[in-house]
Amino acid sequence: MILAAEEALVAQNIFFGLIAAGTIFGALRVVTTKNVVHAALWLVLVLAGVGANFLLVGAEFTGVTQVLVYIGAIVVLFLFGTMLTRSPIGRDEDVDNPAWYLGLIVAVPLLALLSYAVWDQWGDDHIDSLTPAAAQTTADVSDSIFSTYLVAFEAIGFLLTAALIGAIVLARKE
Amino acid sequence: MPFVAPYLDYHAFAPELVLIATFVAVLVADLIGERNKPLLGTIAGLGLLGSMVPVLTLAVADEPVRAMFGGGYVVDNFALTLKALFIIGGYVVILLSTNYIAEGDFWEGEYYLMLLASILGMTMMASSRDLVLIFVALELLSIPAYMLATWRKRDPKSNEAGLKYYLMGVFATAIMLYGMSLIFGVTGQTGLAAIAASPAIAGTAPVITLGVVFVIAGFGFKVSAVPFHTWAPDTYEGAPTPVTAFLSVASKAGGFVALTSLCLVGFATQEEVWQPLFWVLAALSMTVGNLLALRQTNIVRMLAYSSVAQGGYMLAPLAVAGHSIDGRRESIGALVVYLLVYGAMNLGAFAIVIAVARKTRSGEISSYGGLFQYAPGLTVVMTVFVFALAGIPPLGGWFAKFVIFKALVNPGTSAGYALAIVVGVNSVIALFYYARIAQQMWMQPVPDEDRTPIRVPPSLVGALGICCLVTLVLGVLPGLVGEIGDLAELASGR
Amino acid sequence: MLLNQFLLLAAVLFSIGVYGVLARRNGVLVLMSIELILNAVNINLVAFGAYHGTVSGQVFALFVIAVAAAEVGVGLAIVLLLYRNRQSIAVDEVSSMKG
Amino acid sequence: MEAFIDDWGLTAALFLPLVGAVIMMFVRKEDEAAHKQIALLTSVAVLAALVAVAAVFNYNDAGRLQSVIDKEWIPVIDSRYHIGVDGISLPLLLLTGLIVPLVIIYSWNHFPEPRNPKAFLILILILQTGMVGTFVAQDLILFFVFFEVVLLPMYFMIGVWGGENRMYAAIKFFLFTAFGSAFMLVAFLALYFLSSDPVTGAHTFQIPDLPDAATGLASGTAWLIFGGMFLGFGIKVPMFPFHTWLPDAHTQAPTQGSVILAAVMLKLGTYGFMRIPIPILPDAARDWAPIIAVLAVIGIIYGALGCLAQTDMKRLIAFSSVAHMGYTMLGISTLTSFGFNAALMGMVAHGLITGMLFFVAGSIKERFHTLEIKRLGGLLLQAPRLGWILAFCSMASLGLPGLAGFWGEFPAILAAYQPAEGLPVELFRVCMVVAAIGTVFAAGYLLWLLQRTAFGTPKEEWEGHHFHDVETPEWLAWTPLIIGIVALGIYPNFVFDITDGGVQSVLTAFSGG
Amino acid sequence: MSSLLQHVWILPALMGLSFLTILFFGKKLPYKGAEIGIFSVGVCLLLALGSGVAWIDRSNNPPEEHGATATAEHAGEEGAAEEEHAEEEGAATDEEGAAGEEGEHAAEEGGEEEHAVPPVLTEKTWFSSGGVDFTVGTFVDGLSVMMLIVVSIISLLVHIYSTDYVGGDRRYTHYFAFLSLFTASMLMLVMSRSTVQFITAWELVGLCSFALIGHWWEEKPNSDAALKAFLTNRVGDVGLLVGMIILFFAAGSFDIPAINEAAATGEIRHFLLLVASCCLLAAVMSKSGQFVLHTWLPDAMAGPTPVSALIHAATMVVAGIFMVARFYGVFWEGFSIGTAHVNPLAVVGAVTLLFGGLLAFVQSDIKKVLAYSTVSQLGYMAMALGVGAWTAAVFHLFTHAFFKAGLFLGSGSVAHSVHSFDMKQDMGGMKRFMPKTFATFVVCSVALAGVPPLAGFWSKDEILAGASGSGGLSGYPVMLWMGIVGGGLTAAYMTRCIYLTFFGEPRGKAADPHHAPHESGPRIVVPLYILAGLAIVAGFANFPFGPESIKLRFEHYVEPVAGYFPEISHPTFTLWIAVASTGLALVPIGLAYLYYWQGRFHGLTERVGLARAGHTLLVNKYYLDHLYTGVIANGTKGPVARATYWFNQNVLDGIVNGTATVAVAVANWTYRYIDQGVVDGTINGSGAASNGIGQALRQFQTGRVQQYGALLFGGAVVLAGIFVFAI
Repeated sequence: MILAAEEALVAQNIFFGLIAAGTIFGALRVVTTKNVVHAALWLVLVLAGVGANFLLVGAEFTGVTQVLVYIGAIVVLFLFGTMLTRSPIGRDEDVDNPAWYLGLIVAVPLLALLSYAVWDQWGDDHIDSLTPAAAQTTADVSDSIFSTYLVAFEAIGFLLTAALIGAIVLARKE
Repeated sequence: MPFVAPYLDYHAFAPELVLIATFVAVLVADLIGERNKPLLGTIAGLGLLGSMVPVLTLAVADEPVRAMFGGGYVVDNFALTLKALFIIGGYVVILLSTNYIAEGDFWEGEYYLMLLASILGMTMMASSRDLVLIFVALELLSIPAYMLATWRKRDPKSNEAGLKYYLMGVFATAIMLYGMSLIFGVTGQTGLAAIAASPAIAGTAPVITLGVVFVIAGFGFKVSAVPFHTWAPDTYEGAPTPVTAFLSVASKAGGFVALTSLCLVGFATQEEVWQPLFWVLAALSMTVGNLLALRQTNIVRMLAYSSVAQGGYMLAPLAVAGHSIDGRRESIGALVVYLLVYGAMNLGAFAIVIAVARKTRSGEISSYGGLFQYAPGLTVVMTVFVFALAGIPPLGGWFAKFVIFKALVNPGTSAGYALAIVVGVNSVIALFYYARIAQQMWMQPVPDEDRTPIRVPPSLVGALGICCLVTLVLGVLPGLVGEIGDLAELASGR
Repeated sequence: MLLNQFLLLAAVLFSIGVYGVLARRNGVLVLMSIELILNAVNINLVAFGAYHGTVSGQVFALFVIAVAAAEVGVGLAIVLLLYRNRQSIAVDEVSSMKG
Repeated sequence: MEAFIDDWGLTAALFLPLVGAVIMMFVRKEDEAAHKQIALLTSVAVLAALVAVAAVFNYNDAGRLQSVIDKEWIPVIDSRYHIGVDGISLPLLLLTGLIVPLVIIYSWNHFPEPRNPKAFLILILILQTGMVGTFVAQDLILFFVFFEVVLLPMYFMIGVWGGENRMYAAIKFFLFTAFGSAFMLVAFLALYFLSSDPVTGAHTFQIPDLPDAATGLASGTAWLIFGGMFLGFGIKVPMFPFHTWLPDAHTQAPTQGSVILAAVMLKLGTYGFMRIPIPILPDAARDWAPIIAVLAVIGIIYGALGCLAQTDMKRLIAFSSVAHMGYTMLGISTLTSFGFNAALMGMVAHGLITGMLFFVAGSIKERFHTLEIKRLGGLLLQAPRLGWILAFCSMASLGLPGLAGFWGEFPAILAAYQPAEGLPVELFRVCMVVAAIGTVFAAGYLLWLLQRTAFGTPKEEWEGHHFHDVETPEWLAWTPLIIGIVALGIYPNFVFDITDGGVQSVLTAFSGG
Repeated sequence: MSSLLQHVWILPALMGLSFLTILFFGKKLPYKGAEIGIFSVGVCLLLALGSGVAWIDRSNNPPEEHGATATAEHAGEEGAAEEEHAEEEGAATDEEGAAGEEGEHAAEEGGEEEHAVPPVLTEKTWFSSGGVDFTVGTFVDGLSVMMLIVVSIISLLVHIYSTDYVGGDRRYTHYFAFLSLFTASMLMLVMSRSTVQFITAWELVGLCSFALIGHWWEEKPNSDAALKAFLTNRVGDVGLLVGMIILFFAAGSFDIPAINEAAATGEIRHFLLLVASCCLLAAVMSKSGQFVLHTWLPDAMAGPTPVSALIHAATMVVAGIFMVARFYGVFWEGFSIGTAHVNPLAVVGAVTLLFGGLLAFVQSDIKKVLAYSTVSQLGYMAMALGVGAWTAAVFHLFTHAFFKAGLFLGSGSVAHSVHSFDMKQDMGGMKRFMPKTFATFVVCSVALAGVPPLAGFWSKDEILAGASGSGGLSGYPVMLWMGIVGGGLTAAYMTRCIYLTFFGEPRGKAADPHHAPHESGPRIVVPLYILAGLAIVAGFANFPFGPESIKLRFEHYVEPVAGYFPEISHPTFTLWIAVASTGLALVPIGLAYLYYWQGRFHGLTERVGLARAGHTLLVNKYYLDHLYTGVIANGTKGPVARATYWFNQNVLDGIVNGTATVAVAVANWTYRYIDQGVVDGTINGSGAASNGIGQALRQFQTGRVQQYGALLFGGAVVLAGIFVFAI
């Protein structure tokens, strides 16, 4: 891996390094912490990190959406879920499976495989996010959604409706 | 780049539009008042039948292929055939559900909404030729299904079924998405035709292989291929039986549709990867499914493993689909024929399970003892279904199996022959547990000596009638379905 | 920027997520781990979109975000239902059906 | 009239039973008399249709398919509704046509537990369709379908109306046969794809066209295809070592089932050999013939040994089928027209004789509620007519000249002396001698059976019991068979006349015969 | 008359009809069917005699050879197409020949050696299969005609005899039905034209034998004997089938004359003929009770005595001999009888004759004595054929039929009276109760013993002469001596038999005061007289001396002179052999005679000194017993005979019965371990294995969703890994 010559890129790379480190650390805490509420908060860190990554490659709209939807909605959902299910707010020794090692057995080879594959394919390929031609504006995104992906957009509307109705049915007390 | 409004062919969308209208109608009717409850099923059913109308008009229309969104959404004969399957299958499920839902303690209106949403997802899936669309359609058909599996809210088994189905579904989606992202990364395209046309995907690279395998693995969950099948028995057993019927037929068919269009259109050049992969999955599915089915005592669980095995048979033609245009035709035809026949016979079998459970309140195979003595009609019909599933002529299943064999033998490769032998051996193993059901019904005494006849509600009779008729007619005159299978040519997208 | 740095980050997140879904028994934590996985995919998609200079990656990612929201909603509903019936959300205890 | 019979006779014979069955489905279960009448009427109508077909059959041209119907059936797989008779199928068709009404007559007051004549008779009728269909089908797929159609009714017949261990026997029968058919189907398909019409290059499932189409097959492939069919048919025959389903099935089946099984169903396998793999794959047949011959003679001796070891009369008769079908297969394996004729004669004779033996065994079982040989004895004193009929059938079965059985056995042995050109003569001669030795065993187990059951004095446990002798339905059902056994024994040309032409035409590839 | 020869098929047809009539209507008839049988056999006898006359006529006036050959061939060809036609044509030609040439040949009786007498052949196609015509037809020559007559005579007498003997039996009607069937089959056998027909008839007589031996099947020993007879014969039948098949392929025909002709002219390789002959020999051994397959014959005595007389003495058991005579061309070439000095047939015959003779010594059952005697005499016949003395063998068959039938019927007469066959326990002194039976029995015995001038002497002498190699035959010296010794044995055991039965004091049942033995009725005695008469005169049929019109008439008429028959030489009367054999026969008879005198002497003493009567009798009886058994039986032959008997019962019979036991044991073993164990076990085992694997696989279905997830992810990783790194 050779760092690009341009200073801006150096800055970007440093920035990326920080974000990545934070994201990975956060992710690790999410899956290791004994405290469910802490896990949710660590998750916020990860989600933010991912959002930052989006910004880094110039996907502003997606980045914003990430923050709004995930941090704004999903994490709140998690917190509600945690409270509704009366999970212990503090430490809970009983959050892992007895067979937790299965996760390691699967995840480590998986990581190796994925890394090998992407490394093999893309080696030193660069993303030229700074060139304006490649910039993907929010308008482009919306054009795309309302032309090529129109059906998918409609479908997701129904998906959300159905999920809403169903989730209400399931979750409501009777 | 100015926005160009996409071309919309409303005729091509008509089936989905009718479904959406039905969805809205049921929603509104449900909201209006309690007294509409009994009507909801009827509305949903009528809506489904109504959506068959545009399917038929599309089928007879001159234009064989209607492509939109740059080939992302295609209505061809393949899509139409499967839409018809989803819609009719959905209709039968509604027939199965009517009394089940009304008599149990269920949320009726929402149930039909979920069902309709899921069916809508399937019909979209049949036309989807774009990774994004396939993903969304998959979620649209899956998420309501997760909830349907959990619909018997107070039954811990139903909870468990839903939880397992949901989690496994999400895991599989995750894998599939990762695979899709890799494919997208290699080609920069989401449209299947464009992916296939991309020079980047022509070669062999670990990442392509990884992408293809992950995508197939994701759908392998949907079609409950071993080793991604583990949810199936538990979910089938725990979910409300009509939902199980729905999952085992429609949802599985949805998975096959996606697999077919993905592999035969999108990954057409990667047959070196997916052919052997399907070979392995097919062989594993039928063998493991059958062997496990041998040991089951619960009929639904047994049917679950049986459907795992059946899924294996259906995967088999895909293992030889890439050899030639001819082989591709044969394989798609075989798969479609199998799906149609399988739909009829499996729905029928579940219909019987529902009917019998009305009296016995049990899913144990032993509760079927002596059924012939007090419910001869049901027994005969169930016999038809189980032996059709086993592939015994002249019941429908034989032709389905036959076309599978034919597709496997057609290319003349040793892999094809070997898989044909595996299918053959497995049919025999399968025979054992199918015959065991027949044995219980015909040859065993009634376990509790309770010989009160079973009252079968009309909607269930209707469902049984449809399934039985289809199973028998397709067995004797398989030419009908054979032609449909032959017509169901998959347009590679324009 | 290298494409791979994003991809590797995604791979790591993905694997951590996989570890999480397999090792955690608390239902809510499992759902959180799923989010890790989906986010990994999103990183991939967006990075690839940028790499190829197409918006499709972003659009795909947006759809994934939307779907993820729906999934989490449904998942929490199921976990809630589970809790209501069992007073526990330990998913590995939900094993009455097997074999 | 003739043209009408030519066009419709076979189709009528094929589907009349189904029509009868459907009518019966709409008759109330309690109305047993109506069921019996409908069933009998149907089967007699089928017999009439078959006799009509036989009447318009041109015996001078028995090698040609006659009464051919060739209509579209499943166009997508090139499979056609193609039926016809020739000299090979006609005798077996007539046998089927004869046996079914007799079985129904016999059933008149002999319904096995748990009775239910409606279901029982419907199954018999469906069975008949399958059997007739197999003998007339000229399309591989059509053949396969009918070949399989017989499975289910028989499965239920054994499983529902059978003896103690019926479920085991039924499933065993079912699985064995299905196992073979799976391989057979793959072989059929391979044949379809690998052969092509020498002129047009088209693939075909039509049996009459296949011998020409399959000439270009590589020998190894042909060998494997033959092997697949060998499994399918060999299990049905059954040949050693695939025979183990047979004793169980026969023993547990109700009398009617055993009779149909022995009289007709076993012939589906041998008929299949003669109709499909041998004419179509002559070279592979040459390679397989020695294997078949050796298995056949092993079957003869093995079946006989099996018989000697039995303590149950029905099981003994069942094992004797293994031996008898061994003679038939030996005849077939010679690949000579002589051997084929012998095999056909053997099939018909075995159908009549073993059918009769099972009838008798059934009647004994009905009277004594046991078939355990050591509890029987002195049948000739208890029910003299029944005893004499048993003696008669035993004699016929052991191949006494002058009765039908001999003409299946002796010509088969004779044919083995000089098999078709290209076959290992020495091996076949050894087989011939072994087969001839088998006749001693046949006499041994049958006479021993006779001695232990019919001769001597009744056992003490039966003292004071009165056993009614042969009753009217039994007479009605048996007389045609007995007459048939004697008639064919005295004038075997009844069969040979019909078969000769047909046999010659399927064996054109083996001019050596 | 001569058209009768064309239509001899009427005889078996008539008997077959009789069988069916008796079977279906017999019980309703006044005499329960016996009358039908007797009438039919009577007609048969007349027809047989008529055909005899016709044959003599034909022999004396043989038709033109070419004409006859043409007829035969022509009939053969035409027969395939048109059955009736062939018969008519054959008949027409025959009439023509007879009419046209009668005068011409009347004067040339002496020239018959040169002039062939073609047999009368008819043929029609029975059925055809695979291009092979299975023909049936009649093949009438001197041999067949002679057999027809013998069978008819004995059968008629047995029928008549049986009406009394089995009168009142519960299966009386069945009995007569089977007699008819047997007669029909036997008649068919002797006139068979084709080998298939021959096999058919051969099996049918076996069936009748089975049915009649087992006539009283309520007792297990009887059905055992029947089974043994049938099964032993089946063993031989294997040889018959194989032999006939070989001959069919060698000669390309089922036609017996054609086969013989092909064999005689050397068309068939010698090796094939040898194999075929050996195979056929097995059939002879079983059917005609030759050593080692003879053991069924004594057991067959379990059947009613008239049946023994008919089937197991006079007719069926000689079917094997008849077959050799019939296929003499084959055997002649196959065993090189004309040139060799030893061959299997002769050896088997010779061993059998000695063996049977020795065994007859130690029997206490009168029928068993006769049975072993039959074995021994059949050995003579086989040996005669083996040494090339065809005429002698056939002639002995002819004479033996009469006196052995007479003996059996006589023994039956005695047994009928005392209700036992045990000479030692239940007989003795029967002479005084049954003088007529006694007289006929003695006559027949003497004939059997070979005392001139009774029938047995002439035929046996001819055999021995044949073995000596006189008249250009190749010599068989060992056989000659065995034959002579056998003759002595015959006389001795018959003497013992007569002594035990008719002399001495009544014992056991014979002494039962409530049921004193009495002479049998006329239906039994008259047949005995007739047979005794025939035993006296039959020998003169082939009187070796005198003018042409008397000398060797039997040979002249019976021995075929045709292409299908090998050119054999004829033994000439040899004085020293005649003297030696007569002498050997007379020694034991002389001893008996001595005893007879002493018995009278003591009888006189008894009358004079009444007081000592009982004691003297006892002593003398003891003494005479001792004399007889000491001198004759125990002295020299006793130990031998006993050893032989031991060998027979324990080794041979043991083997025969043991074979059955072993077969069943093997069967049981095979069934239990191979069939149910290995073959079926494999099947069931694979089922169990499937179930077991299924059970094992269930362990993976733990019910824990995350383990499922691990499998899902793990599966994907493993599959992907495999495909990534392997492709």
